[in-house]
Amino acid sequence: MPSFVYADKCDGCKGQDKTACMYVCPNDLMTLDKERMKAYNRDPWACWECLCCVKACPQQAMDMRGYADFVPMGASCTPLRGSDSIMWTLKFRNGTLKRFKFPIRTTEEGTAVPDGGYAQGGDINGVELFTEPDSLGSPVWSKKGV
Amino acid sequence: MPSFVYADKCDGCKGQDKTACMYVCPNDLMTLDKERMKAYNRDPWACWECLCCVKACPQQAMDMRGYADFVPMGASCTPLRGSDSIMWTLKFRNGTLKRFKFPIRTTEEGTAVPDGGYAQGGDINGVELFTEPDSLGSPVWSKKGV
Amino acid sequence: MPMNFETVEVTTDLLIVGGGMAACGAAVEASYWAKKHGIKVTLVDKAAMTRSGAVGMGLSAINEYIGLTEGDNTVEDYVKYVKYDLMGVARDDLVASIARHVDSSVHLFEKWGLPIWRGEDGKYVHEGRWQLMINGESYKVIVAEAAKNALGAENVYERIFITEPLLDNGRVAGAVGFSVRENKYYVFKAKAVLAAMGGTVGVFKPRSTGEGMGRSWYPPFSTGSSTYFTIKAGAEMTSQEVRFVPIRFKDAYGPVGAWFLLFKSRATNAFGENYMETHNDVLEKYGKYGLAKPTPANLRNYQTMLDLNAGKGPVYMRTEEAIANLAKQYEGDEKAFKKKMKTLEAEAWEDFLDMTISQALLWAATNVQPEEKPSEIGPTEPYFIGSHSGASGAWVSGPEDLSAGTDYFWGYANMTTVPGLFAAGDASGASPHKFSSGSLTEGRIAGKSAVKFILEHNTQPNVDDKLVAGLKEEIYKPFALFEENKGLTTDENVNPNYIFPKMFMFRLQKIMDEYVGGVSASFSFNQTSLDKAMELIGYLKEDSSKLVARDLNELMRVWENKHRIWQAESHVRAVAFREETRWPGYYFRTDFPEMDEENWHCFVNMKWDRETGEWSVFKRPIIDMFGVE
Amino acid sequence: MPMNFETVEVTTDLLIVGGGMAACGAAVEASYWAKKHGIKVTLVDKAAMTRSGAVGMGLSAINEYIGLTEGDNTVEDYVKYVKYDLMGVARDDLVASIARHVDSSVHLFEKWGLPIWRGEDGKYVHEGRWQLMINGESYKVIVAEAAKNALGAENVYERIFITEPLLDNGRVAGAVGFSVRENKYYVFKAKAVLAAMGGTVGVFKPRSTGEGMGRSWYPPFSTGSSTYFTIKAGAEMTSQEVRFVPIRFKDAYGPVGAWFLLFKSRATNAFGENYMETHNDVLEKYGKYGLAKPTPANLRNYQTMLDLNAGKGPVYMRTEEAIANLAKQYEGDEKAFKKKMKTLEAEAWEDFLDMTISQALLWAATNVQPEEKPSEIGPTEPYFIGSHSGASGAWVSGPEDLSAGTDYFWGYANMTTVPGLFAAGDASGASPHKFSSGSLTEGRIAGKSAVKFILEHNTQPNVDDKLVAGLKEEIYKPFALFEENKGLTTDENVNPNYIFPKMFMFRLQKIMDEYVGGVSASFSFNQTSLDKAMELIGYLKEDSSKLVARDLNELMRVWENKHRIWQAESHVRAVAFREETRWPGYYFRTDFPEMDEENWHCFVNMKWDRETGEWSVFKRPIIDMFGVE
Ligand SMILES: Cc1cc2c(cc1C)N(S(=O)(=O)O)[C@@H]1C(=O)NC(=O)N=C1N2C[C@H](O)[C@H](O)[C@H](O)COP(=O)(O)OP(=O)(O)OC[C@H]1O[C@@H](n2cnc3c(N)ncnc32)[C@H](O)[C@@H]1O
Ligand SMILES: Cc1cc2c(cc1C)N(S(=O)(=O)O)[C@@H]1C(=O)NC(=O)N=C1N2C[C@H](O)[C@H](O)[C@H](O)COP(=O)(O)OP(=O)(O)OC[C@H]1O[C@@H](n2cnc3c(N)ncnc32)[C@H](O)[C@@H]1O
Ligand SMILES: Nc1ncnc2c1ncn2[C@@H]1O[C@H](COP(=O)(O)O)[C@@H](O)[C@H]1O
Ligand SMILES: Nc1ncnc2c1ncn2[C@@H]1O[C@H](COP(=O)(O)O)[C@@H](O)[C@H]1O
Ligand SMILES: Nc1ncnc2c1ncn2[C@@H]1O[C@H](COP(=O)(O)O)[C@@H](O)[C@H]1O
Ligand code: SF4
Ligand code: SF4
Ligand code: SF4
Ligand code: SF4
Ligand code: NA
Repeated sequence: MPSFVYADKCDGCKGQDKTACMYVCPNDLMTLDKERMKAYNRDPWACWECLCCVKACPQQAMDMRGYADFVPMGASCTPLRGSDSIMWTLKFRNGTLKRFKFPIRTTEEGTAVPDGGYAQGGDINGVELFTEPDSLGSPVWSKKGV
Repeated sequence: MPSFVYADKCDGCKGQDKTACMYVCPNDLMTLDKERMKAYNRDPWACWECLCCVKACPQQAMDMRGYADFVPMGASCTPLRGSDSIMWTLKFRNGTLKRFKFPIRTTEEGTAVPDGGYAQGGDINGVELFTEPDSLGSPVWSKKGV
Repeated sequence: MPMNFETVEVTTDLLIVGGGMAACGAAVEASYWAKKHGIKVTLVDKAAMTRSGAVGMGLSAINEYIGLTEGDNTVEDYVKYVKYDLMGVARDDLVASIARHVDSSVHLFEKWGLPIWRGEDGKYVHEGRWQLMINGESYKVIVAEAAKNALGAENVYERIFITEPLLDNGRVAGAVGFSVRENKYYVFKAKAVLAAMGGTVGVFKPRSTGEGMGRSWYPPFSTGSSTYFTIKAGAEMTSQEVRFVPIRFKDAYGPVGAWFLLFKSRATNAFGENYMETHNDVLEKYGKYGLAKPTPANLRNYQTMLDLNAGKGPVYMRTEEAIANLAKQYEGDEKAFKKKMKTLEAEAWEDFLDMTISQALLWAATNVQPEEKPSEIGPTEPYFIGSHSGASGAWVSGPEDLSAGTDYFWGYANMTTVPGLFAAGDASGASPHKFSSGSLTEGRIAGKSAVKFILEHNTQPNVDDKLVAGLKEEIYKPFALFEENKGLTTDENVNPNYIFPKMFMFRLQKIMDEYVGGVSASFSFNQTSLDKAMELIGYLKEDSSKLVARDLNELMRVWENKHRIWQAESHVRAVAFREETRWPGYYFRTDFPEMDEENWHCFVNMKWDRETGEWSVFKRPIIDMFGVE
Repeated sequence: MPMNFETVEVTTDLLIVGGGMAACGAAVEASYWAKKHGIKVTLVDKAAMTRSGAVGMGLSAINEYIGLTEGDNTVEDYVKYVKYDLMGVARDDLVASIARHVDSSVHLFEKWGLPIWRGEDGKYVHEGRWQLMINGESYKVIVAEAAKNALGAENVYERIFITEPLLDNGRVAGAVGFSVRENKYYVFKAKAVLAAMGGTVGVFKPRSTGEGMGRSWYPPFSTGSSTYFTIKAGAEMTSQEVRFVPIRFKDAYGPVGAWFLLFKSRATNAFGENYMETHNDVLEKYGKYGLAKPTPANLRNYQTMLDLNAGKGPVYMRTEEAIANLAKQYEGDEKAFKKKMKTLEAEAWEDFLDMTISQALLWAATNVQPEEKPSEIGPTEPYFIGSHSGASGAWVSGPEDLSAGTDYFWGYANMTTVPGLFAAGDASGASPHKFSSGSLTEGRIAGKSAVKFILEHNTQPNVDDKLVAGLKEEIYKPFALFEENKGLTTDENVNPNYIFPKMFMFRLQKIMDEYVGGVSASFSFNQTSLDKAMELIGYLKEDSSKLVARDLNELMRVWENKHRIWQAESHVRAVAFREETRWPGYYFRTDFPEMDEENWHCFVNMKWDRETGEWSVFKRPIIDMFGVE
């Protein structure tokens, strides 16, 4: 890993203004070659291998290959991220295969409500934050004697 | 250092088969871009900064700039190699200038005679090399008692 | 590059710079108070909030949770833990301020959708005393969603790299930056600004040399903007000497916390010795800090380094032993045993897959199964991060109820010494061990406090147009310089008249590595080497005017380096000032190898004067506020 | 890349592989005997002889000159110096064999046109006891000219990279390689072959990270071909554990010899202490070697490293003090003083300009004038070089008059254990301190000896056509692999199915650096770390089948790495076998930290079996041949 793009699978996110991989990369690495309508990682040396791009790609056109300068070849570690869970497929250098599935969120995409349903209130001059004390479940602590 | 080529001065050695810089580089770095008829250093990370190329360039089209990853900018160190001596011009970061001239050879180019004028002889089974003992000025040493 | 850049002006009340944990906390909190008081909140991030910052990849644990309601711990317990972990140097008020609210934020995370592990008893599963286990792959996605929902999409500016603060007569007035996607120069005018641009990576030479350089522990996109922004605004800084060197799984930097705390693993050296036992004696030298439980992070490092420096490495995390121990209780019951082993295996892999995917790949690539054989661990290179076990950042005011009447209070919680400029998360100093949850919480505190400041200073500061125009020219100068000079040589990569940001970064990293105690100097230095560092950093700063870029992405790299070098310089100045070795394991001053409690039980603070360009470095007292000594 | 490559066959009697100092010596000498006996000599060099090899940039000193005629020293004196410098481990016969002829070669250099400094008395100016000062900018140009004049241009093949030896039933039969300029595969068939392809650089991670990686002390184009070629031919190797770590001016690796010996400079640490004095006591542990004068090079390093490891660096060459001392005698006479200062200044700069130009630039770039301020020195990364203060290379026969009747003789001076395969210069082992003059001289000895071998085995060996065709396919496979796979991904730089030679080299360097005692491991290791190294080198060797290239230059980089990794592996096997620390300062085995004269006063030799692919590592005795104990 750095991330890479399979040439046959990438459709350049159908020529949209922002591709999914470009949109998401926290280090601004994924780039769309507009002539070929294919994306690529423009600076593998700066890639953190967070796989945000791989997880976001709607075509599963991306994967990672271990940093060539210290990771032995032949293994892979590929995510498939759904709306509530992620599935990982690990291939070992020696061929061993492992699969893991983990939950990723308990609410529907887009539905995170800032107050989390806790009672809002308080005073701009007080110590309580807007969901407190409800979200804390107890009064806000202060220095003894205050 | 690495070496570089001034675009306006390089004439691609007038389109000869081998350019002087290409001919000489011990690490095979200097390359002629045949379309532009200009040479360039194809892999600055592999350049030893021996300046063999710079010294060889008939157009004085080459120079070096300190390795960008540890040499502060603004200084230069430029050779001008003649047939019997070399002149160095050093410019310090703070502007100080120094010039040095050193001899490089005492004979005419091309005239190095293998035997150096020493008497040749000897026996393929003996210990003397072909110019010995003359070039040594004394008999060849051997183990005591041999 | 086309050379015309449109200027876009945005006028707001509160400007949140950054879109990470602290910024999201501020966005959620400030939006509430802003709506209530008719105030406008704008957020600007260089990346896309959904995955920006240190939590972008995910996390497998929440590292600050007090358990106040559960009655597990008190705020004072946490203050004590943190202060002792930092060898006595932390702000009681700031640590307490975050600790008293942090559980509230964690409860919000859960409501927003973050899966926090719960045991069969319904209680949170603790990794350690303060740490909760989570399924954190989408941690940042969820947090950013709440923040955006609070702000409204129209108030969020993404892919804009902020370069410089704007000031009006010593009060903050906004910030400028550039889009990394369009030819647009942005001028944000604001009544208050929150700096929350994270920590600094890449100051020191990394352990890896080639492509793998991106595999820093903390993200390569944490590039010192918080430090630069606050220093350049004229803010007083604190604890710039407190770098953080984490112990991590070797090469891919997978986390060790779960192994030490949850799996109760030991680490042993090449000779099978447990360095935490064999070097137990050295802890005594550090008085009450050395004897604290858990041992302060730097002293744990120190114990490891003693072995490594003696050539007793590699040091291994004994994963195979730990898993065997945990599964032992099910021996005899083959089915239960198998099930337990399966669970432990999944937990072990998830720990990496949630936050350091490369470590999982490295295991697969070297045929490592943690239940079968141990894996190597070791210290990384140094990082600057005020939110984890480092402490560098801006010197901020405590909250009124805790700090009033002391030198730690000047009116607004989390305000820096520059009126209107706030800091949180990695950007604020002397309040370590905030982690993700604490950073978000501190953002909330700062966000609320900034709204209060605005209400009490409700005028738009003046911004000098000429200055704004000058900054624009400065921002894009690397394009102009490249265009002017590129024709000089036949290969644009080697040119005596300019330097690319990549090489500039290598130059900085080499200086810091060799003279300021990076990996190849075994984290050691002395005054002579620091003087040499300052000489070379001086040249490098001069040469920063020759940085060039060929596209907007490279322009960002230029500015990252212009920011990063200030973190480097302030660090050198701070370690030079503190004439003792208080945090062996983070760094060693070989000319002052001992801890000197009498003279140096204090903060080292510093300030860069905007008028004169001069630095001053000075001491600030450590106040015991809650009887935690 | 077009995929058709012409096969060019060259049949000769003696094939000299390499065009450096040893090869040029062989060319000059062998041509004479060859002409006399009707034999054909062919030379093949990967570069252009006029500047190829380690002397291409020039040199400022000739480091082996005995002064036999002058009566300055005896051959035994040199044997003693060399053997003690290598802590007792060197071949008396080989060192003497070179020493007795070397003055003759130096005299030839002077006739060919090399300016050797002479004093007012007409005598050579000595840098030290064995070292002569020269104006050596064109040293290699001159030597190569003599060699070419001897050979005849038609017998010289330049720009052909030799990849593999050819054998016929255990006897050498030639070599194959490829042109780096044309699509031509070369098959050289010969009755005898001299391996003289220099030393090995780039096995260990360099100190520099970015562009400056090319600035190795020894040239980056010394890439282990000698080692690979001789091992693969089945030759017994010796002293593969004896790496060389020179002390050099920091970063640009300027030489220190002239400063220590000619200018009589001291070196002091950050605290002003002279480590050669303060650490004088450690020398006693090393018996007669430790007490030898000069102190063996590795022990000088060790003294420096003791300071550096204790955080007492930087260490400075006190150039300003040395120059002041030298000029002192002229004080009072202002004119003479000024003149002396001018001369000293020019000498100081020429020392760098003749052989390490980058160091001169670095001085200028940091405003250093050596008469004004000291400059930093320190150990480089490890190198493999049989001709300098290292000793790795092929195990060769001594000359009959010195070695007959001992285990050190098997018929032909400088022949390896493979019939017909000779080695000289960096390629031959256990005869260090040859330097430029000794390497050329050893080439002469080997050249003459090879002609003798040919005369006594005057049949052309058989070469299997199918094997030759297979080697051709193997050579160009990296092109094919690239073409087959490049389309898989959108960027050819990241592809799971292949690896580029640059990344491959980084991978090797990191393994060696961390587990086999490179810079970041402070030159230390132990059996556990060596085992890890072997595991990782094993993976890397497997992955070498996935190396790809895009042009002929990159194909050369592929093959350089395929060669280099054998130097790495043989080194690991040798240091693992020798269970002691004999050369502290070159490396430290932390599990066997002491010198063990009783068990390890011997050579460590090794062999790779062509049939089975198995390695054997074993001891060979050190014979005292001339009463030099
Ligand atoms: C990377 C990482 C981090 C952690 C861990 C492991 C790993 C591998 N561990 S473990 O070690 O213990 O394993 C933790 C853990 O498990 N649990 C935990 O709670 N916290 C952990 N952290 C620490 C937390 O992540 C950290 O404390 C917080 O994220 C800090 O928050 P904040 O201070 O907001 O920083 P940020 O990185 O999240 O956000 C920075 C934002 O600024 C933006 N930005 C930066 N520069 C900018 C500029 N010039 N202009 C505009 N925007 C600009 C960024 O895009 C980002 O939005
Ligand atoms: C680089 C360097 C070297 C020295 C020094 C400083 C510096 C900075 N110092 S100081 O330290 O003390 O400062 C010395 C000094 O001052 N005085 C001295 O006498 N010697 C010094 N050396 C040592 C000598 O140079 C050295 O001992 C000899 O050159 C060794 O001779 P030889 O073993 O022939 O190696 P070579 O590098 O010269 O030649 C190698 C040749 O092989 C070719 N080649 C390599 N691989 C090949 C392949 N696969 N196929 C075909 N050809 C293929 C090369 O092109 C070259 O022609
Ligand atoms: N050996 C240890 N003892 C106590 N706490 C630890 C240990 N290792 C890690 N931690 C803590 O566990 C959490 C995660 O650790 P890490 O993975 O090292 O970031 C942080 O709160 C650390 O301070
Ligand atoms: N990192 C820094 N530390 C201290 N002073 C600085 C730094 N960078 C710039 N300066 C000074 O700040 C002023 C403006 O610098 P600059 O912003 O680099 O043009 C000048 O006086 C510089 O010398
Ligand atoms: N301090 C020293 N004492 C004795 N000989 C040295 C010293 N330093 C270098 N030399 C020798 O001087 C020559 C050139 O040294 P160097 O520049 O280190 O390669 C070699 O023969 C070295 O062995
Ligand atoms: S997200 Fe996937 S399909 Fe879209 S441009 Fe990127 S790689 Fe191509
Ligand atoms: S893995 Fe992460 S850093 Fe690398 S390109 Fe993808 S999103 Fe960017
Ligand atoms: S030698 Fe000079 S003129 Fe000739 S191609 Fe090279 S740079 Fe150009
Ligand atoms: S300086 Fe030397 S290595 Fe670099 S390009 Fe020129 S000749 Fe080649
Ligand atoms: Na490095």
